[in-house]
Amino acid sequence: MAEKNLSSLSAANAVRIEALADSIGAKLHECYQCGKCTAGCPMAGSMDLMPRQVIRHLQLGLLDEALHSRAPWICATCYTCSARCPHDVPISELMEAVRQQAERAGIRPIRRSHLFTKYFLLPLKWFGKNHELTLTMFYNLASGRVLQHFSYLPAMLKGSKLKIFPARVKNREAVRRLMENCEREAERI
Amino acid sequence: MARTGVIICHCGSNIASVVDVERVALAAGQMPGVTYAATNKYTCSISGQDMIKQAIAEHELDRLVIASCTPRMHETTFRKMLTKTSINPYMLEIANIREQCSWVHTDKEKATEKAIDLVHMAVAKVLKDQPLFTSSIPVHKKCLVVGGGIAGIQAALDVAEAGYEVTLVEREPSIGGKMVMLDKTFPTLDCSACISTPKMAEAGAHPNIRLMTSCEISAVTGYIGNFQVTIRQKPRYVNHDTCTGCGLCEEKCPTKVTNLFDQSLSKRKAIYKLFPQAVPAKPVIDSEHCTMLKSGKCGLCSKLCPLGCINFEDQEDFITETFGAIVLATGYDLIDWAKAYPEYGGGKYANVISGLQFERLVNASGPTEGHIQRPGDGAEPKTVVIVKCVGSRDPAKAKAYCSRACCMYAAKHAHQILEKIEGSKVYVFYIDVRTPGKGYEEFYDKTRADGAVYIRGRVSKIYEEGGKLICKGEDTLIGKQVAVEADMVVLETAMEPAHGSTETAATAGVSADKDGWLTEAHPKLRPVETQTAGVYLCGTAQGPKDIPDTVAQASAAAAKVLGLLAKDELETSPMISVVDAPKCSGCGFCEQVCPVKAISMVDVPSMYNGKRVTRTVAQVNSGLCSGCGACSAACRTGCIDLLGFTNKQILEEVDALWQE
Amino acid sequence: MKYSYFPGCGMEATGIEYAKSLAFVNRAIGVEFIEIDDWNCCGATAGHSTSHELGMALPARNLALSEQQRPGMPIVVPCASCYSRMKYALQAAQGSENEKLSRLIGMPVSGAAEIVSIMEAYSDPVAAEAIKAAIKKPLDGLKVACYYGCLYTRPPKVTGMENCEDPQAMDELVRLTGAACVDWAFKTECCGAGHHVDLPAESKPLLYKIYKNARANGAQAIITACPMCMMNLDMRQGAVNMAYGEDFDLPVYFLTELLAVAMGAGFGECGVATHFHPAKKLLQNLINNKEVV
Amino acid sequence: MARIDAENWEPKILAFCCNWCTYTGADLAGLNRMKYPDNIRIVRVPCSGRVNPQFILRGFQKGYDGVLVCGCHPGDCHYTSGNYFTRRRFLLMKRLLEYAGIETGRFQARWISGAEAAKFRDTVLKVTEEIRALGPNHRMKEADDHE
Repeated sequence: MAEKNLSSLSAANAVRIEALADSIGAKLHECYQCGKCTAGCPMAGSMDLMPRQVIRHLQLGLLDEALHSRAPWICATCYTCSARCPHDVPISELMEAVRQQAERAGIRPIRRSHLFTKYFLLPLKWFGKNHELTLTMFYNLASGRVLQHFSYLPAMLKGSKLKIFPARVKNREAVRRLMENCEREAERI
Repeated sequence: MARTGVIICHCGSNIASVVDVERVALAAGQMPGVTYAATNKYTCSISGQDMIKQAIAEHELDRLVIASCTPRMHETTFRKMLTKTSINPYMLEIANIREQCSWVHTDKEKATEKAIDLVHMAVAKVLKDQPLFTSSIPVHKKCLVVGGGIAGIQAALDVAEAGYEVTLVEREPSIGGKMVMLDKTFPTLDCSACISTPKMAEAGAHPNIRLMTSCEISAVTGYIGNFQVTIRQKPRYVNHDTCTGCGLCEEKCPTKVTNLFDQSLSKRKAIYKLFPQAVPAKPVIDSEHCTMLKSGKCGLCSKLCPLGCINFEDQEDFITETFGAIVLATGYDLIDWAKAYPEYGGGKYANVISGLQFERLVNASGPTEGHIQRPGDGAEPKTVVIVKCVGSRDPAKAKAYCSRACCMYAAKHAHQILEKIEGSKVYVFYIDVRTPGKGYEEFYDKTRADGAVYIRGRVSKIYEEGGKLICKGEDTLIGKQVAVEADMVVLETAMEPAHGSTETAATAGVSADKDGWLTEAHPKLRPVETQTAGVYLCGTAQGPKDIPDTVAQASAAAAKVLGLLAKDELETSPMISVVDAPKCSGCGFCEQVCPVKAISMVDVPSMYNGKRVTRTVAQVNSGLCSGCGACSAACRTGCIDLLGFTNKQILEEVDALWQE
Repeated sequence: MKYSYFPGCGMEATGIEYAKSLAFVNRAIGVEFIEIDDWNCCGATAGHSTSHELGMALPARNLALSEQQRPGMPIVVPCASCYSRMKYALQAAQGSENEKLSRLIGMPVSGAAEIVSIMEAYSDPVAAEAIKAAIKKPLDGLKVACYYGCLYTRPPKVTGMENCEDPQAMDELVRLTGAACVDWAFKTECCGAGHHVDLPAESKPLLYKIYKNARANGAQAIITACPMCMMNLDMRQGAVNMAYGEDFDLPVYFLTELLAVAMGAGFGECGVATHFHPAKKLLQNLINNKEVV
Repeated sequence: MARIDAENWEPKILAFCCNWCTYTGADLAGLNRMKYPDNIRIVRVPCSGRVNPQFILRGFQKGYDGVLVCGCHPGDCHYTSGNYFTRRRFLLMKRLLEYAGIETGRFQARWISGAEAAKFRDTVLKVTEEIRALGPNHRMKEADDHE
């Protein structure tokens, strides 16, 4: 593994990390690396960097390593880490912020997670509400897992748990505008 | 013929329910030398004691055996009781038939037999007892404090304030020690000089304190309450009685010398005050560098001094005084890291400095007037690396122990750099961060908030490349190698005992551990006492510590001194070793094994074949002997014995048993 | 009691049993939930993992609508995920982000209304008293594990939960039915519902551990108050049994289903009949046995 | 004291216990009402370093079947260094006894602190059994005038 020259990191890097932390009110220096976040994380077993290490990379200015990590994508945002942190570092929120930044930079260490989010928001933008059938269809096709969850279909239909036709918001225009506003706002940062 | 009285205690039913006390008394009555034997329900009670007193008078007893609970319980009670009778308090033996018999055995027959045996042993021993008398030694109400750092100053002030005379000996030309070199103190960041110089001045002006600077102790004899101490006054070449400290000599002196007070970061003159606020505020001449003293040329100071205080003929002087108590506050030095760490440049990079050098750099009265500048070129460093545990926790290269104060002053250094140099970056390489003190963890938190980047891992190598100091380490938290290009590196080096401190302590009979830190009498319960009664220690002489702990320990030592000086006389135990001088061969084994240095070999006049000769024999200092008996067991001629536990007494005990 | 009601998308689909049973209970105890007109999806995890703004703005629009339609009325949110998003949005609206939020959603939002969960709404003393009074078929003899999951409890700074490691509100409501609640260690552990589509393999161990602890502590069933948790715990129990070679048989009930059954609702009426993991038999046996005795 | 014959033979053990640790530990065993065999007789000494080799030899001479020397744990000596001398002396003593043909098991040293009542009890139990196994000490005992 290549040595990390901490002195050669660009100032822009530090600014980006600071902005990232500031956006959720996190103070990175407050983390003293006790590891309690990792210890309680239900998903840590599947992560490449432990939650603690994601923060550590940010503390050191190693933003690229954090952005390329799978960990923020695997994070289930269960907030166990945040709730137990002795220094009140919002770790879950930090993971999310890293994931958002990676997403904007086109870095998608777990494509399926990216697709899920993408196709979750698709019916939302169209109808103002979630529509599981739309989501599942698009997701299954894009991820190549065409038959995922297929076996549950009969039971779902029987219990009318799956709507063939999506529920819609009356003022769909308002929701679409809202979502576009948010996209613009996020890009500004 | 001895007239022994034997009392068998029932201790209610504690003894009597298991041991047939009447049978024991009956058996005791038959033992040789026993005049009187009886039982008593509660021997330690007032009525029990009265009964004994009565028996002593009635039967003209001259010694006593009490079979009861452990002697650790009531030996003192019964000895006290005997002072009111015709029997010497030391003509008493106690047979432990409760804790070591009735309470641990259930078979009544066997327990009774054992009790008879134990009484038999005590009777055999008491027959060899001799009257012993406590003696008292006067206490000389004066205290010597060795070392004029903050520990010594604090101890001296506390003792002086209580009304006793103190002599404060310091080998440097001024008191103040390491604390006056420091800039600010953690975690409160108050200025070190601002809080220590008033204490120095107070010590300098206190009517009960006699300051002896440029002095060292060269010999200590005597014992608690009566130490004769020889103090060597090094030549100062300046008459401090007449000198006003005007400073003209220092100003005009043409010889410039490396200033060690500034950690070699500046120059001073050959006639100099240690630092501006020195106490006493008078100069001395550095004989190693003064051209007049070296080659007889110059003498400018002498010509200029308006009061004629310069005396190039000054000689060292020895002063002997008596003190009742001694406090050792000899302090610490920093290790010579350059020798131990060639991988950090071994001293060849001017911009790799020690923590104490940094203190001088950041100190407003230091060589740069408080501007943090690289010693190499005077430039302001923008990126600074601080390396902790340099020499500490490193048994392979230097010291195995933790130096305790470094974590905190490293945080302070980081804070000061970030505060004073705008846009600066500070990286602190550490192994652990230890902040056990009031407000310490909070200070560490604040330093990280200031922007200090803490990296867990030791620096492996520091080298210069392109004007930068490249520091290579691992961030063990992410498991990757890291490198920082620094403008300056501060090494937080380990403390070690001040040079010469173990020798000084040995002079006073105090030992040191393998690292040279002075050994306290007990690590938990007697932290400021030493194995030599009347000698106390405090501050970093005992081990690495920070200022609050040092000052607390100094006051603790002072409290111990005051407890001693408040007494007019000390009673000494009579159960000490005695030498049968005519039998002594002078081999000196006893002297080697004595843990308190109470035995010395002395020459005595003697006659051999009608001729006058001088013989070397052992002599016991009754003020020092603690009565362990190691000497007696080591003596090959059997001439040294322990009163109260003589060879004869113990052998009688051994012989007494299981005799038909 | 009247509440402004944000059902969330789940209540119209996979959480249909929740909606049915909730309606039954509300009728029985005289509590009224008035649906926010024209509400939209809160965005769930996808919203806030896309951007902070989207995560806040989607639920904020619902807040604003409720404020407009029924000013000051507390808003009840039956889904944990929606509840969390609404609480986040509420905090943002009350703080420095108010102006930004109003701009993003194109209408004013003040953050004046309270957000409550079903547990909070039913724990209200009047409601709790009414529930007690409405119990017709007590469920004593049943031992259940109350599962709160993540988002009702954490982060406590947002949820306001006092004891986020061992919450009690659901347990107390369940005890009103006569059922016993086991003390177990996984009541607030994550079930991984958010990843059940994209990372099903990675989130399977989470479910396994929850079932295992519930069973080890003697639970016969798991109670939840969240349609996301329900779907995950109920739908995937079979898959977990297959993957781990286990035979977990832990029917999962919505809190409202349990209340409704205890109040005499029919299994079809309140939704118990249409679970993935058979849920009817346990309750049916319990009630039948009692009637025999 | 009952006459000792081969059948009723009970080992006789002499113990030198330092005043600061083992003697205190033995007292604590009593205070805690622990039970141990009555074969032991304790001689109190200020320090295990006080125990002269002569005392041990005299014990065997007088017919003791075993001798035990007990003191503070190394490093805990009330007088700093006394028990270090004991330790060294103990090794020499063992060799001397071996040379004299005495089973070395008859002479033992133990470090027992003032808090280790249970260790004291266990030591007495164990040592008593070990000496019992070795049988009576005939070798070094002075010739009995009575027989």
